[in-house]
Amino acid sequence: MPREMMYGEAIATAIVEEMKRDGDVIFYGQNLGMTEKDHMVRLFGKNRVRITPISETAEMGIAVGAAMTGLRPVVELWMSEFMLVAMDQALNEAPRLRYMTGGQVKVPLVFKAGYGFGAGWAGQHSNCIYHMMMGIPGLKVALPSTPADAKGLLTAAIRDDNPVVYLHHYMLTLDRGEVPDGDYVIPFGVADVKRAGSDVTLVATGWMVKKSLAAAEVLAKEGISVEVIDPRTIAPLDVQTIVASVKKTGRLVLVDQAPRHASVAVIIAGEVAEHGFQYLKAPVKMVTALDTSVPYSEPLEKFVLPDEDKIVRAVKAAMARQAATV
Amino acid sequence: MPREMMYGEAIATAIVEEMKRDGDVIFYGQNLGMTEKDHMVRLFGKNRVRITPISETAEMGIAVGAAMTGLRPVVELWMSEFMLVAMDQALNEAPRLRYMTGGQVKVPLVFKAGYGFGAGWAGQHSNCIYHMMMGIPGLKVALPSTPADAKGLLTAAIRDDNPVVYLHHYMLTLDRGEVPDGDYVIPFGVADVKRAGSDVTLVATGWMVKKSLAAAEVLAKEGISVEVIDPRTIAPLDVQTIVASVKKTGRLVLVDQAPRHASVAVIIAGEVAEHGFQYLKAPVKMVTALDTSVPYSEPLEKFVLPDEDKIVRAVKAAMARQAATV
Amino acid sequence: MQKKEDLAKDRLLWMYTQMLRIREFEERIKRTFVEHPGVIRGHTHLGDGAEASIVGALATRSENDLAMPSYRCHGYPIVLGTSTKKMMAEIYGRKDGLCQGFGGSMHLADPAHHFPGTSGIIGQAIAHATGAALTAQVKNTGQVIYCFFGDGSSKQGAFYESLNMAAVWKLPIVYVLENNEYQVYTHVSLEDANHAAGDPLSQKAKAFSIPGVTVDGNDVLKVYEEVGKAAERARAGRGPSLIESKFYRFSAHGNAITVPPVPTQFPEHEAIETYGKKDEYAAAKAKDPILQFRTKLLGSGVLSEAENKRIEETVRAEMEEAVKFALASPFPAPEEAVKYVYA
Amino acid sequence: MQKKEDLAKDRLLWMYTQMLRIREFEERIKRTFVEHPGVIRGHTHLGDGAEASIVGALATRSENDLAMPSYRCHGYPIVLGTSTKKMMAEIYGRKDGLCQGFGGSMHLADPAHHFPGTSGIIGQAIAHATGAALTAQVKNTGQVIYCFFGDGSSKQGAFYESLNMAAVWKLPIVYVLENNEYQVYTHVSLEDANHAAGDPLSQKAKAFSIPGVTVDGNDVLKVYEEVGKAAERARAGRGPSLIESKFYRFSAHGNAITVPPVPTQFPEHEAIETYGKKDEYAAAKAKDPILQFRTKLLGSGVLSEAENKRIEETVRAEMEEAVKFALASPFPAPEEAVKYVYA
Ligand SMILES: Cc1ncc(C[n+]2csc(CCOP(=O)(O)OP(=O)(O)O)c2C)c(N)n1
Ligand SMILES: Cc1ncc(C[n+]2csc(CCOP(=O)(O)OP(=O)(O)O)c2C)c(N)n1
Ligand SMILES: [Mg+2]
Ligand SMILES: [Mg+2]
Repeated sequence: MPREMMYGEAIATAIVEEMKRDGDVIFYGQNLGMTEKDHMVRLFGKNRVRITPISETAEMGIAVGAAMTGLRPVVELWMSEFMLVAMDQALNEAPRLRYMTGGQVKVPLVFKAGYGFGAGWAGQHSNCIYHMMMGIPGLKVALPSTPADAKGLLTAAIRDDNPVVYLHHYMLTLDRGEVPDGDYVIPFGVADVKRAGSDVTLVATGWMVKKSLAAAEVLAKEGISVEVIDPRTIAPLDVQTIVASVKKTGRLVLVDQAPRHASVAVIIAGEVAEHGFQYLKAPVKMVTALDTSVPYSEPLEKFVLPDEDKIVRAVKAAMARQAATV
Repeated sequence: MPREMMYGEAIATAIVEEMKRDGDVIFYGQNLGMTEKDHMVRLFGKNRVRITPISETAEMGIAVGAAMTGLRPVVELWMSEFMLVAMDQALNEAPRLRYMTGGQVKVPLVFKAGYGFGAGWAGQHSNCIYHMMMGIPGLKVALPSTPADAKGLLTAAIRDDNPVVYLHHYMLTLDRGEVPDGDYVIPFGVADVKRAGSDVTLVATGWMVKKSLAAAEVLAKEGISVEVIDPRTIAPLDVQTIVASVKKTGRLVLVDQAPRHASVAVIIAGEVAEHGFQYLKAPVKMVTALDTSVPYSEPLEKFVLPDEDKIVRAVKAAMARQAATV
Repeated sequence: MQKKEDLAKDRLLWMYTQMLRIREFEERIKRTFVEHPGVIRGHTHLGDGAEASIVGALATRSENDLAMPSYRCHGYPIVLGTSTKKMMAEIYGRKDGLCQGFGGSMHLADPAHHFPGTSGIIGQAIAHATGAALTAQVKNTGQVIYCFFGDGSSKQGAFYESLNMAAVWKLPIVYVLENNEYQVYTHVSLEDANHAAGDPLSQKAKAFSIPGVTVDGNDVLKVYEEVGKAAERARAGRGPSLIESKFYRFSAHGNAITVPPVPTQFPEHEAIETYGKKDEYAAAKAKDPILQFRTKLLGSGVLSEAENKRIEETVRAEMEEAVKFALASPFPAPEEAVKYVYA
Repeated sequence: MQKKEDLAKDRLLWMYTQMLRIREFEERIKRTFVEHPGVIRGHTHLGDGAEASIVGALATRSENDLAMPSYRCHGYPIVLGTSTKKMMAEIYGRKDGLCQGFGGSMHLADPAHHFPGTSGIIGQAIAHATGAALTAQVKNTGQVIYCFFGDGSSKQGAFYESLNMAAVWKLPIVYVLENNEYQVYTHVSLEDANHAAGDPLSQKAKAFSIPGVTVDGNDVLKVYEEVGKAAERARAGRGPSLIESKFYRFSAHGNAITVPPVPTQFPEHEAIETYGKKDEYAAAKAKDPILQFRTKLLGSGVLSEAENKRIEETVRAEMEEAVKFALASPFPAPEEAVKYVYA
């Protein structure tokens, strides 16, 4: 029986359930489990739930070493940008060790962090840096947009025998949605059609899925039928589902919270230019953040980030464009 | 009068000339200027040429602080992957400080590193990680492919008032070419047509330019005229020149040493899907590294990386594809 | 630099006034969350409790010395002479803000007043400050850099790497480790090996063979004395020192982290909220550095009750003006957002 | 663990033999660059000079303890029981290599022999080893982790962050700082604040309030003794120690870095090539740990000249076999390259 949950709650639930299921799963990070009163400490004890100093390199590197030797660490990193001080561990250690050892070790771990703090967190805390984790063979990356996806993808991440970066969107933390009960696992690399439509394909992740669905609602009233697809994981990236949708609609709009060249949008556009070109009736259209850091003040921030209006306008522009004449 | 130089020599020359020109330029890094006998130390003294410990975070962070307060540091980082232990300084400090302070500071510095060690350096030293530095507003990134470009782009980088990541390709170090004498500055964001052609546009950077030119030579003999474009800087990225070429040729092949989703190739493909769609007669084609880390053994490494043959085959495939019928 | 015993009345009152200014500024910020909910966005960190440490340290400055703290950065520019109006306007996200609304609380900057800028990423600004000290050395400017960071931040690799390089190069910098016992919710005993073993955090200096001293950060004159020695050492070309300044953060780490439109505010201090240690908090409050300094100045006759009242009123009026100024300042035009990306 | 005075003849000869095996293995690698140019690609780092330090440390192991060194990693698995044939084949890039040709010299791994793998990125494997110690603690396996890294690597943030966490959590790990005086071309005096001040590098332990000891890394029994104490301490749940083991690297940092097809080879040691200090190099050679141990064993009658010759010959034959095996092994099939990306 599905249960309504907040996105944040779904994440916490997945961790608790997996820690109950598998004694090798441990959970640590900064400002976690300070006292015996802490919920997780009460459930699993201070051996498996640990507090760490502000030492991301050690936190992440220790996870790699622990994973190589038999644990399944879930590391709470809070904000994805904090990983930048230790990016080597995520990109050049965890995903490469199995390969370099000719398959002798596995590195099952989850680096969990929030991202996309579009609420006045300014230049160093609000960015979307997921593009850095793409194209790193050996690494998987999940970007859930709903409570159900949050739960199902985190469960899959913890059970995965490979390193996974699990990024949950700050702005969705309090959103509610139904989450299937029990063992709910969403396979990586399977995009989800969040809304079916026939005129145009719209692809987005995280918070942008919510904004895209809102835009689709507006557009529906104007007679434009939008199919909204959420890849859910960007590594692996389900290009096939997107191309199949483009085959149907002939039009593609991509929405992304990151600046253009740091976006998943531009990567999907590139893939479709190779694998879905023949289905396109009009140029691909991208709605990304502007090419600036994220400013503090509200009107500046709003100007920089994609929103419902910008999405609506982009879809209309894509609809207006004639088929390429070649 | 142009002078023939090796790529590595051109880089060294640019640093020396700029240090002579501007007393605020300093140069430091690991294993530099150990003794008074060192060429650079003799020229500029130990105040401006310094050796550092293996402390990339401090090395790069010190450069940021020094740049904020009036110096123009050039930091020798040797191999681009070493930056991963300190990526925050390159991506979340240097390029954001000007913006966050409302334009009150500037951060003129160069992070210089080799990359693409495709010669048995295996899993952690051979990767191309330049995609991480794209989409970071405030940051510029240069990838020279010839001695002349190496000199002109480094000179521009040192004179630039913004942080620049300057990545030179290891495999090109000993390549010779003519370098214009004197004050030779190549503006950022201006792609270079390395070979003019009319049937297909081929875009590549670094070592892949060399391989693409070799492939173009082979293809020319078979009657296929290839235009080879080198963006030279990937931030800013000169999409216009590429689109203009596609307008002429109608076909686009992209070559990149990185795995697909870490490539500049896929980003250019995405841009062309938006801005050059109407000119394309066939799907874009990408030749990138396979989705693996770089293996040690030669036959494995060869299998993974793009080469002349693979490029030739891709161009032929692009030529064979019919125009999209829409 | 004068000995602490020789500080003139003016100077002592200046120090006292700066401490009050910091406290009042932070009080006004905190009240903003109640009086004008939603005006302050993101994450804001206050320096109440740190007044003696900040003022004692910066009172040892020579004219061109720089201060480079962390994201908890309101106190320092106040002492350096930055306009509190512009600071308030920045934190309110306004056009007349110090950074025109681009930075906010965590990223105040005022290079014209020897305050080049800060970072919100732990430990990274320690390297920036070290770089500023490199500039001072390379250009032989005679400047000393004052670098401030927290107990928690001293566990970030950047701290260690920077201090080693500063020591090898004998850079003119003073590292002030502000040990306020907490990093967010975490008490220092849970994450620092020195503390866990009963040693002072200043012992980390041994890893760099530089002087390491622990000082009572609630005593503005003691801070003045120890930081002063370190600054003189630095200026004389003898390299960096590490000063552990011990005091207590009086407010919670920062305002509550909530997704808009949920209104945000300052929670209780973590000692109470997380650990239930009301006594610890009360004991710390009893050592309030401002109270202590006021008592001392009143006792020694440097300050009269009347003068104290006058100073308090002036400070209060200044910050009232700052709030008014900030509220009256317009928001930046949205299109401005694309400025300042490149120089 | 036995006291060093109580080590039986067998055990002493085992230690001596391991030292010879390491030396001979590295000699064969080095000769490969001359005898079979092009066979070894990329960058290869040798452990000659480190034999006493490696063997003295690992001789204190209990059966399931792990060794986790850096990229200069040939010596350790030799002691742990890894096949030198497979090691050689790996460095030759062959299918029968330890990692099937995927890793090469810098990334040897043999988890079945308590050698989980290495990293080529400075300092990062210190964190991995600390993580392995976390596994040992969480699972209560009784294991001790032996973590090895260089003098240069002790300036990377990962070192500091890892030791602090290991100290706070009292993890079962011994940190062996192999001070061979150089990081590539750089003498330790140019980049280490402790050394520059005339202090031992083991003083860094004070930053974590853990034991810090400096030992003569050319004396296998002294290393055995100090590392042994640290291992016992770790196993007893009393946390990590830092042992600075001082010895000298006899070969250059690694083979020359050249773009193919320029043939690569081992240059002269940096002491000579960069600093012109032939005397320093000769003095270090005179303290050759193998010579010293041999002299001691011969002197005390544990080893006879005849026995020595026999051991030397066995070792030589073993490494000759290894080279033959490696040369005879086929290259991996190109298509194999897509294996092992994901588990
Ligand atoms: C690399 C990084 N990790 C984590 C954080 C989140 N964070 C912000 S402030 C803070 C606590 C800092 O504590 P301390 O250094 O003691 O300074 P204080 O807040 O007490 O002044 C943390 C963990 C961050 N900003 N950067
Ligand atoms: C982060 C990083 N920076 C730089 C390097 C290049 N590098 C490889 S080995 C080495 C020297 C290491 O010296 P040390 O730790 O003393 O070990 P040794 O080589 O003497 O055994 C350096 C700088 C690297 N691999 N990783
Ligand atoms: Mg603190
Ligand atoms: Mg060394």
